[in-house]
Amino acid sequence: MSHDHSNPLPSYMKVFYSLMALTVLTVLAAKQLTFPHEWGTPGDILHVAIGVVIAVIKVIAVMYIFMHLKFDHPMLRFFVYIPVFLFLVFGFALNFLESFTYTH
Amino acid sequence: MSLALNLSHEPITKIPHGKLAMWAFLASELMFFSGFFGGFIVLRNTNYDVFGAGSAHLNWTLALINTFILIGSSLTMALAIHNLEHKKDGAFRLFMGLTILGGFGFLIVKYIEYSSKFADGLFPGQENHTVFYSFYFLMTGFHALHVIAGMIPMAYIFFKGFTKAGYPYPSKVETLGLYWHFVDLMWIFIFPALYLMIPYHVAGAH
Amino acid sequence: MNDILSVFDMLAWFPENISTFGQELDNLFAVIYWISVAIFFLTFGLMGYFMWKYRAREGGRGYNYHGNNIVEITWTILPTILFAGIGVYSDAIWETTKYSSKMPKPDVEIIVLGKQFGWYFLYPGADGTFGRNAYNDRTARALMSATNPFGIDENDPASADDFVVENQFRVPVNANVMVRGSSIDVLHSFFLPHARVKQDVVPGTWMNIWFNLFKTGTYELACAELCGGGHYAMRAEYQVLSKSGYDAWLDQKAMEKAAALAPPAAAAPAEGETPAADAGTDTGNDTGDVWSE
Amino acid sequence: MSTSLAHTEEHADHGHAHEHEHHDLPWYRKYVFSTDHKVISKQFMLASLIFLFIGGAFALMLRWQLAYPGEAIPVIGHLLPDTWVAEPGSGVITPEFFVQLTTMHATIMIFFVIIPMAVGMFGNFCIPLMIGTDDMALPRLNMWSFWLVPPAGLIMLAGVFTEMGYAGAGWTSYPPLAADINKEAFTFSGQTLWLISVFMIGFSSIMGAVNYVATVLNKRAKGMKLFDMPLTVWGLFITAIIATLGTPVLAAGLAMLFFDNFFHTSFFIPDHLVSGASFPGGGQPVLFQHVFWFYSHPAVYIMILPLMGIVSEVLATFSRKPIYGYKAMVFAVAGIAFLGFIVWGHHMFQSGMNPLLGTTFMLSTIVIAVPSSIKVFNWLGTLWRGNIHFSSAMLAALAFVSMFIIGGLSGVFMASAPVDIYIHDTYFIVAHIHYVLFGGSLFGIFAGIYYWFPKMFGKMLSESWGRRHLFWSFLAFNATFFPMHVLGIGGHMRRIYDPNVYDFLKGMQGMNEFITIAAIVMGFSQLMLVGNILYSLKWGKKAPRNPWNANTLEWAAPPHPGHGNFDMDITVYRGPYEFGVEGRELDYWPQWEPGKSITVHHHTIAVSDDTSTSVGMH
Ligand code: HEA
Ligand code: HEA
Ligand code: CUA
Ligand SMILES: [Cu+2]
Repeated sequence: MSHDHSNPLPSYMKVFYSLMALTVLTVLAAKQLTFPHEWGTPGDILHVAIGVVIAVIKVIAVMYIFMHLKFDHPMLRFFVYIPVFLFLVFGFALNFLESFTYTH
Repeated sequence: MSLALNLSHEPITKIPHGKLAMWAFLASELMFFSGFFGGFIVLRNTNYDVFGAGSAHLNWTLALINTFILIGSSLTMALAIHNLEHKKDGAFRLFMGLTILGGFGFLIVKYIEYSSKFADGLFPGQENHTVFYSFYFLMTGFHALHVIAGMIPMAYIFFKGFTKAGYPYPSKVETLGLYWHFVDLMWIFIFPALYLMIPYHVAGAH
Repeated sequence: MNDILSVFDMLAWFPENISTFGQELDNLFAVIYWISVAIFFLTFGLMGYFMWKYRAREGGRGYNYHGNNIVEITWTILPTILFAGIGVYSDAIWETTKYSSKMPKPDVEIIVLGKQFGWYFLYPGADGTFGRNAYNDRTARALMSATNPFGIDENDPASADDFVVENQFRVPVNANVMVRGSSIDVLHSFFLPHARVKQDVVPGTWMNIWFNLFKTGTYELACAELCGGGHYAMRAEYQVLSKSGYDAWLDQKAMEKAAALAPPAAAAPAEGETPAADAGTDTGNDTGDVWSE
Repeated sequence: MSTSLAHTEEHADHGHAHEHEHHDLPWYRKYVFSTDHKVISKQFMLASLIFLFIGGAFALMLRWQLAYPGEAIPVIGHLLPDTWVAEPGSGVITPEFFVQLTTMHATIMIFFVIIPMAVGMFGNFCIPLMIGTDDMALPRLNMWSFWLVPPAGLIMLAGVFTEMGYAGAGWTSYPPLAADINKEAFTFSGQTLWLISVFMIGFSSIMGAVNYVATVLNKRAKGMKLFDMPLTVWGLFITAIIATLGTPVLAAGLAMLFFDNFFHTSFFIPDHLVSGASFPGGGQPVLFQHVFWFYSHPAVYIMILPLMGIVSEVLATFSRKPIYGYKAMVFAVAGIAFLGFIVWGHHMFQSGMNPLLGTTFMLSTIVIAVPSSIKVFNWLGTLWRGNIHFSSAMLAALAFVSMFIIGGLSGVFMASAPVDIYIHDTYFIVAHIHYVLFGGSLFGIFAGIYYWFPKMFGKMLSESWGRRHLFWSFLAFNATFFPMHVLGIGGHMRRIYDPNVYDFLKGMQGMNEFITIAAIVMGFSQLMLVGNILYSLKWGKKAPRNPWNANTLEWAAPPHPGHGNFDMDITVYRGPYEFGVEGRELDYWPQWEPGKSITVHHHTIAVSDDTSTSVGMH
């Protein structure tokens, strides 16, 4: 079932190149980018945040272009939004897990 | 008599049944990996050093190669679908073949990676195993299973593509393509989570 | 017949309450109970009445009516208000019983470990402070073993008077008792029915449990989390003693510990030698509890 | 309700017409590996009824031990192998076997009886028929979703051949107990098999659910808008969404637990555990509980929402009245489903979860009672000014409503976290479980069976035996489970082999005995259901096309429809519950019958002259 009249090939290639570039970027960010060492854990959190943001951008590109979410029936987007929402709720609750009572 | 009945009409949403069900299944798959990632978050927070040391030990170059392979095969999959929809059978077969090749390439790299981990005694039950490697084998293992599961119908479609009639159902290939992109998508998260997120002090130590 | 009817007098079945916040818990239960009874009679009454009033009549017809939004909204909002009330009321009690930040300053501290199928209790002894052990020092977890479940570091002088009892423990009356609980194998649950206390103990984490008991006597501790075949028998007894009785017991334990640490020749505390504690509360078989290997 | 008898004959030959088409399929494609949703539905029914009896027998065995500790179980006791009994030949079960019975009882009842019945059986039967289509969107997938169930059941029951017997960590299987911390790696125990089996069931659930979602969205008959769907279909649809999103999380948790159990990884095993086997450590036991309840709380709504739909159906039909507040009912179901995903922590108030989360989960749990209240009040509103016929299905539905109220109210006690401190893991919970799951779900299933049996098998069930079955079940049910509230208030813990170990429980032996006797009565009452079904299959009256004069589309199909379901084109003209419409001779107005109407102040009034007495033949 073809989705629209325009030719998607250029956008496929664009997504492909940007995925490749972002992959390189995420590796570079992890390996080369340094925050002041005295930052300790916050620096690590920044690293994690950068990794996650890049991954999210890549995933959005894959879903919207390769998987046609952008062109298809809007209802299909809910098949992504709802799990993402539930994951956020779940992850939020889990982050409380160890905060209780290993007291010194 | 029942031939006259019009009960099985066009899908109301205009989305083919298989594709709609596949999206629902992918929602389900997202939740499946959400379970793993939820556990990953918790245990990483509580075993910060162990996770860092584990990550640092992994071979991220192999994983990077694998990322490129998967992205490439995602692209070839999209191109294969495009060509099948436009009845270009030759190009369809070419790109489908490349996609399958990508799957194989991914698995071969994975095999190399795994065997060096076995050699280092990191498999569960072996002496150097830690909870990080539990996650490593769990996530990459389930991901690899998904790759294998995707390659079986792809091989079938590929060989069907060589018959006289060609492969007649573009919408089924599109559905399979969704799945294949999802496998790629999961890897996009797994790769930085397992291989790249190394805390400084641990990274420095290695 | 009376036996059967007594089932409906539910509130009478609670075991006697002996803890300070237990009364609040019981009151909250009673409030929800009476609300439920009212709702029960309301809904069942209406249902029974409708069933009787609108039973099928010959040639009768149902009334074609699709509902009314004002009614819907009313019976959405009323329960919401009621529930919000229950929620707010409950939360206040919940915070006093479980929030670590709201727990009172402890008078007595005990460390508890569940095991399949029994309980260990570690007391700080006469000096009132614990030596180095798996609770207060994470690295001491390495010392934990089947014979030293608390991972007590015997080299720490503060550990010298710490003593362990098994399946029997004692607490003073009218004191804030703070229990830090954990487990050495699977999940267990520290359940004091009379004190309205329940808290799962999880291996690898320490739980803060507190209570303040106002009545002396001997009561039971049960395990309320399935932990294997012996779960049902994972029982312990505790005595709530008067302040003097409790101190006497601590003294006795200190002597026993000293005796046990002394060279074997000296270590033979005869039974019955215990200092006279509060009349009759001491069962006298404590020697079996000493854990000293 | 006799108007429809006239249609019996003409349908006999439609049935034939359909059979002819399918003579070419070999028997195993027709009865075993069939892709026909109705056959699959019957397969689910058969498998689940068998499991119901296995699970029930386990319950009665454990009840016996609680009532008469130390006495041999009559008849069965002496057949038990030596490893299960205290002393060879004594017939008294061991504590280990007791907890295994508890575990298997609950697992079977939940994963092999209620879910397959509520979702598998009714989902398969009702969805295509009630939305007026010929089959599921993906029939082949549907077939596989059934054929995972029997092997899963066998794998779980095969636990008995392992050294330690069945799984014995409760149906919640909390690690570290469920990780079998003293077991060698790479060996199978009952628990390992349990994990595999439940994983398979979960997979089957997901396969079924995605199919339902696709079917409901794509295959509704001409003219049927989403808000023209019967509440049964709504319930099943939303259930399918819950199953799609919840089950995989359980699967992830089971996979991790399986790794811990089989490979000795330590996702859930902390590092200073004193046990024979060595684990690398570093895990978090409470993490499993989060993962488990993230599925299993929504799962309790998986087990009740389809039945709520069915009960709405039955109440409307036999009160001869439209459902009171149809849209409110739909929104309530959706609300329950949504809230159901954010309350899982109420099972973990005492688990060592951060108490701050306890507050959050308490509030969300209390909120979830609101949509449930809406449903209850709307059911009562449906009875109001009806013309109530007390058929078996109706009695079962009324039992559902009343028992769900009691079960729901006991849920509100536990929702209040401080109250839960005392009653958590006591028989109060067991009472709640059975009021919602037996009094609710199972009675809902009975209602569905009594209601749709004529369409499923083309035969009428015996009404008098149906009433007898429901009367005895209802009575014995309450006698069994109501006193459990009192046991719970007395402090009686769950999953204990012998309460007499505790002094504070000594006074409750009499009640335990009473409960057991009632449970035995209840168990044997179920034979009336089975007898009724078997008898009616052979000797029952032939069913007419629309025996209850109902409105929904399945009644447009011939009794015992063949492959393809319908013998006429289906177009939907109105909502599913138009009973007692003014300006019509009949007190019902099927969805597929043409005709015009207007709505005046919440009433429907027929305006065309179409008041013919025909029941759907055009
Ligand atoms: C079909 C299954 C089902 C259903 C529908 C429910 C419904 C509810 N459940 Fe239940 N629950 C279980 C199955 C179910 N449960 C099981 C199996 C367990 C045990 C698991 C285990 O540990 O093994 C459990 C355990 C359980 C617990 C954990 C207890 C513990 O372990 O300590 C809690 C705590 O909050 C709870 C709460 C609720 C609530 C608030 C509802 C609500 O949805 C109920 C809402 C209904 C009503 C409130 C009644 C009707 C309303 C009215 C008549 C209106 C008027 C009422 C008022 C204004 C109050 N349940
Ligand atoms: C839908 C779910 C469902 C159903 C229908 C039932 C049905 C019954 N349950 Fe179940 N039960 C649960 C779900 C269910 N249960 C769950 C989830 C738990 C929690 C488990 C846990 O703690 O992990 C539980 C726990 C549980 C306990 C607590 C165990 C414990 O904590 O130690 C008890 C104790 O009395 C009990 C009893 C019964 C009885 C007597 C029945 C009766 O209704 C059964 C009646 C019998 C039948 C319907 C079958 C008819 C059988 C025959 C006629 C055969 C007779 C012949 C022979 C005996 C050979 N159940
Ligand atoms: Cu320890 Cu149950
Ligand atoms: Cu729940």
